[in-house]
Amino acid sequence: MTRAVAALLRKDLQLELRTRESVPAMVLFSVSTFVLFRFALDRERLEGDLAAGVLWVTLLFASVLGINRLFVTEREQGGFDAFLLAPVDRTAMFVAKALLLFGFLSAVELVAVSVYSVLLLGPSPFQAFPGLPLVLALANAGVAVVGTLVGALAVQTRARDLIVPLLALPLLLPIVIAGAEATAPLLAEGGAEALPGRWLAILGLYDVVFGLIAYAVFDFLLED
Amino acid sequence: MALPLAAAAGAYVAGAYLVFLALILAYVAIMASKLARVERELTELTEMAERREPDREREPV
Amino acid sequence: MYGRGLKPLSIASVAALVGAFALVFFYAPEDVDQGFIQKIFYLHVPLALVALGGFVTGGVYGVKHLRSGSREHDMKSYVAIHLSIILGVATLATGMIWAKASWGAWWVWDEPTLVAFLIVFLLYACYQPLRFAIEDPDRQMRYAAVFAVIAGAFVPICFMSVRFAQAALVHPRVLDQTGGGMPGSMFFTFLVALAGMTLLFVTLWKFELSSKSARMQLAALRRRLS
Amino acid sequence: MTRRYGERLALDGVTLSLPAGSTLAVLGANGAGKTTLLRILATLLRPHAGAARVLGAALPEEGWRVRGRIGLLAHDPLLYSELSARENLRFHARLHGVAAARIEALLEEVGLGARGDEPVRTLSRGLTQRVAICRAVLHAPEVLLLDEPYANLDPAAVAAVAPLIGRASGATRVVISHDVEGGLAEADLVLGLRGGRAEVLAPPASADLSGLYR
Repeated sequence: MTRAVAALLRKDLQLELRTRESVPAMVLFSVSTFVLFRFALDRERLEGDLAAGVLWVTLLFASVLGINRLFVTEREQGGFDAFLLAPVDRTAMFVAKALLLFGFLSAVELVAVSVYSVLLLGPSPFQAFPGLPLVLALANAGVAVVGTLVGALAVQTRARDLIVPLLALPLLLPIVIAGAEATAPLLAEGGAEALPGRWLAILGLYDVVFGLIAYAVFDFLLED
Repeated sequence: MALPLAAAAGAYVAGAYLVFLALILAYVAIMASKLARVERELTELTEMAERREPDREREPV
Repeated sequence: MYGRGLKPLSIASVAALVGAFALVFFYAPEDVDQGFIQKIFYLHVPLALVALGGFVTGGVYGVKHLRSGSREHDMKSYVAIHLSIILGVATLATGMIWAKASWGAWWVWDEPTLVAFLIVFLLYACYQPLRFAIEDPDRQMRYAAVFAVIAGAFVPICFMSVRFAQAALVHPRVLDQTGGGMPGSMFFTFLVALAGMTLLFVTLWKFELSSKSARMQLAALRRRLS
Repeated sequence: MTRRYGERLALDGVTLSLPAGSTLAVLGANGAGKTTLLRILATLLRPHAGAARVLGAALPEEGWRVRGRIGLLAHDPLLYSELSARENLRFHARLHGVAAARIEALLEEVGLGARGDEPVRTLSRGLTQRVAICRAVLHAPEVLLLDEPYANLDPAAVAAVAPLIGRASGATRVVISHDVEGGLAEADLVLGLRGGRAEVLAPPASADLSGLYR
């Protein structure tokens, strides 16, 4: 299983480095969304729950972009058949794609959050450490799991780039709620307040529940 | 928040129950139209069957 | 074959619903602080509960379809979700009317169950577009079942995270599903209303199933004859 | 085996058995069910009715057991156009657990040693077909499922790949081809499909293909 996951991941990273389709697009999208929010909210400096809200909404839509691109090469260049012909457990595709999306999201957040702190964030981002990376990591796991499911579900359909946001937005809402509620105190004006553990529990529960469900149903999305 | 007068309250409650009734009736109407389509198709099919093997009564005994 | 128990079932649901409405207006006492407006509770909450039950039933039949691959389970899952979406519309409509009546605004964000229900409704509204976006019938059934399972698991998580976000509850907990805070007579009326709504759901469910299977047999007959 | 697409029967009760090492030529007009049959045998499609056994494994339940021993060459080369031939083959080698040395040997054999590092999308259809053939036989499969293997190949290429996918390879082969003479010459058994049904199932000598392309 790990051999197949490694092979798939290496191939996908090679493809991404060569075509540079997903990560740059997600970063550029995030930055232009921040600029958009600057004018939409008519604020130059954000803090507290508004800052958290803007960050998490932007990351949500950026991940929808990533989810849309996740299975495109598999669908168009026979990647599914090539994979199904190999004597490997089909869940390897799910694990590989989820890890790939997790990696993309982390890379995008590395750039997007630093740009965000320069452009819009009032308080310095470093006050939010180490809480912020922890929340981001937990949220990325949830987005990776559900995103991979939604991506696989949508790629075989006709209106693919319509179905992904339609499904992903409601499904990822609990992550945005939990993410924003957990990040808000960290970005408070007078210095980071305590990280509410309750929201980390919600994120963790989300990851576990959807991880198990994805593990159980993903194979049905490949079967024919 | 000032609570609206009881009379207005009655209107809202009635409104809620009417919305529910309206939805159920709409659903029944849709199902009725589907039933009508089934009936139309069935008559078409009986005609087809008719052409295929005419009824025995018509054949001379 | 689905329409077998339909007649007694529809009689029972009519009796239960009419009985419930009678109880609501002539037996149950008015709520101490909400007054007459609270009567919407006996319609709104059973609608919401039965709709959610229908979504979860859709998920259960989704799992059964994934295991068995039978067209019948898919049909039952589809009809359950399809009906729950209709009841969902009724739930949201009555919820908004209730919000307007008691707080003066059509939509109120500080009622967690209503907000969570809206999110769940938005997700399930994609069920039909997803089905129509897939041509191959077998794949359509399988993907619809996978969706039903995912969405079924999403319902509790969504309610929990929205409820957590609503730490400070503004208005009385009369809306609470468990009905803990209600006097006996009101709770009894609520139970009758809930039973009536559930019976209505099962009746419509069997009704639509028999209608769909009739239409499928008709199409098969047409193919054989043409 | 039967497979339906909605109400249409893509494959309707095709029954055949192929002894190991022999070759079956599958002929028939477009849409006759040839590709459907091939995909079922490749464990990519589940038969809706009937049963299929490949290398002793019942499909679809035990499909995973024989997946590593079947080589499929379909219309679609199943290669990533942005990756080079070598990278594609390395990906498949890792997936199948095959040593990298075999890649170089295969690339030399089909005459692609020099152009192995250019992205596949820059290769001509003939060269892409050669890479696809390398992919199909990379894990030395015992069963070869070939969908018009010699399409887009010049005579020199056909000779070059013959030991890999021809009779010389010694594998059990199911070959779909429209070149009737070529197909019959190589076959031990001929299957003529029409509208999903097996119209002809006979050795090449006595196969009457008149009704097949009407």
